[in-house]
Amino acid sequence: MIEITTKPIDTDAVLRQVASPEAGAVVLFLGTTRRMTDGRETESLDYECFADMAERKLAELETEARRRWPLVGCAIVHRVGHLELGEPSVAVAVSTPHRRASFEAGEWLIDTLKQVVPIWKKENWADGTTQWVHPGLEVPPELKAKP
Amino acid sequence: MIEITTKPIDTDAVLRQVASPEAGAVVLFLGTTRRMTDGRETESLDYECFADMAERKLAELETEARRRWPLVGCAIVHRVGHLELGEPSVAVAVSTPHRRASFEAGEWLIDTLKQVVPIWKKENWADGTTQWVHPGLEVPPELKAKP
Amino acid sequence: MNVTLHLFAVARELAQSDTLELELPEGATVGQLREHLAAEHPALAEILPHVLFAVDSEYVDNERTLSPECQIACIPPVSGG
Amino acid sequence: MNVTLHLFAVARELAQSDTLELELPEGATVGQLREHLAAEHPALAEILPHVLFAVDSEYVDNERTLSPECQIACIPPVSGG
Repeated sequence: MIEITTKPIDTDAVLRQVASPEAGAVVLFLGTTRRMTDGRETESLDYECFADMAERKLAELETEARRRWPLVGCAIVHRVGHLELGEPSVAVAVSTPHRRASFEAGEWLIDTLKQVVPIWKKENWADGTTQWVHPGLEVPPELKAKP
Repeated sequence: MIEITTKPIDTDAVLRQVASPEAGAVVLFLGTTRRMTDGRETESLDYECFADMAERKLAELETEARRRWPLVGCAIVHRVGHLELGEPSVAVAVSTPHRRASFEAGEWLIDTLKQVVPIWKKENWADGTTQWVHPGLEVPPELKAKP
Repeated sequence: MNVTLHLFAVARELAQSDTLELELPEGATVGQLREHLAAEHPALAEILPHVLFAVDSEYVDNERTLSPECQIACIPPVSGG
Repeated sequence: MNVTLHLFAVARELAQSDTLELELPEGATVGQLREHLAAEHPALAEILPHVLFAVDSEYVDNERTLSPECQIACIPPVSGG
């Protein structure tokens, strides 16, 4: 189950998606909107995606994870649009016969998602400025402040 | 939040327990009743615990996990009594500012729980026999078969 | 002295009871408790080398001294989770 | 040939548009696309060394040849999750 949605993530539905009597372990990862980043306060976030490619990349991640681990269920849901503090932006859930594989696969999926899936986050800082987050790229300062 | 309960585990309540705007990551582990174990089919499970000590050990696990990782939230719920296939027997949820710590703490908690917390599982096999699970202990055969 | 031993899981089923009332010498250790059980409760003999004991909800070793006020439990290998 | 470049996040904001219509030589490569952008769209020059390009939803390198039918996207460093 791969989904990109503008609606709040239904974690219960995500868990139901991977639940199975063939699995002894489920790992769910939620990425949530954190208040403080490097000493700066976030008020909200906006996520933007390149939808076609993001869905394709997410599906590739599931395929690769299924090749590496004996996944029974796998669900990845990413929310885009405007998110308030504390809300989940991403949910990754896997189920496997034994627990080690669930932890490994869950962590690999979120790590790899963050490296390759074309989704971007914009910080709306509490001081009123905004900033696209592009790791390794120094964003031109004139974009940081919004009139 | 430490709980031993005979009721079905409310995973949504567990997640709400650890959710926080101070956390950027949540990891939830669910141990679920698996159909097949070493080629044998399970029909259901019964869990028994030494309640006083189990709650104390679970609280010690939370304390130790908080010493090792910067946990924002931590919740461990273990169900006891009769469980049908697919039902969660245990839920471990943690939240942390960054994701690596959530995966590490979640896995350490369930690994350590399985080693030290006085809770026991009885397999009700599909062939009508039952068997207490005691790793490293060869259960006397006369207990395996129930008339 | 008289002590109560709490039993769980396979130990409870082997003893056919969830507690055993035991008469031990004053100041007996967990090691002596093990010897007593092996002699007086042969149904438990086979699993004794594999079980731990807890006193007042803490795991203890064979040197631990017991008293009648202790809550003593026999803990077969655990399988929660 | 004319191609359409899709822009996202900071690239979109710098270009003040979510697409750019570009005129490139027939059979141009992604490397030539980069040179063209640096010359014709100086607002993007600063970030170009840090962006990837995708053709038909796959990351490609600078040697990749483009055609007018390609769906071409500029992918700044991603930050989903």
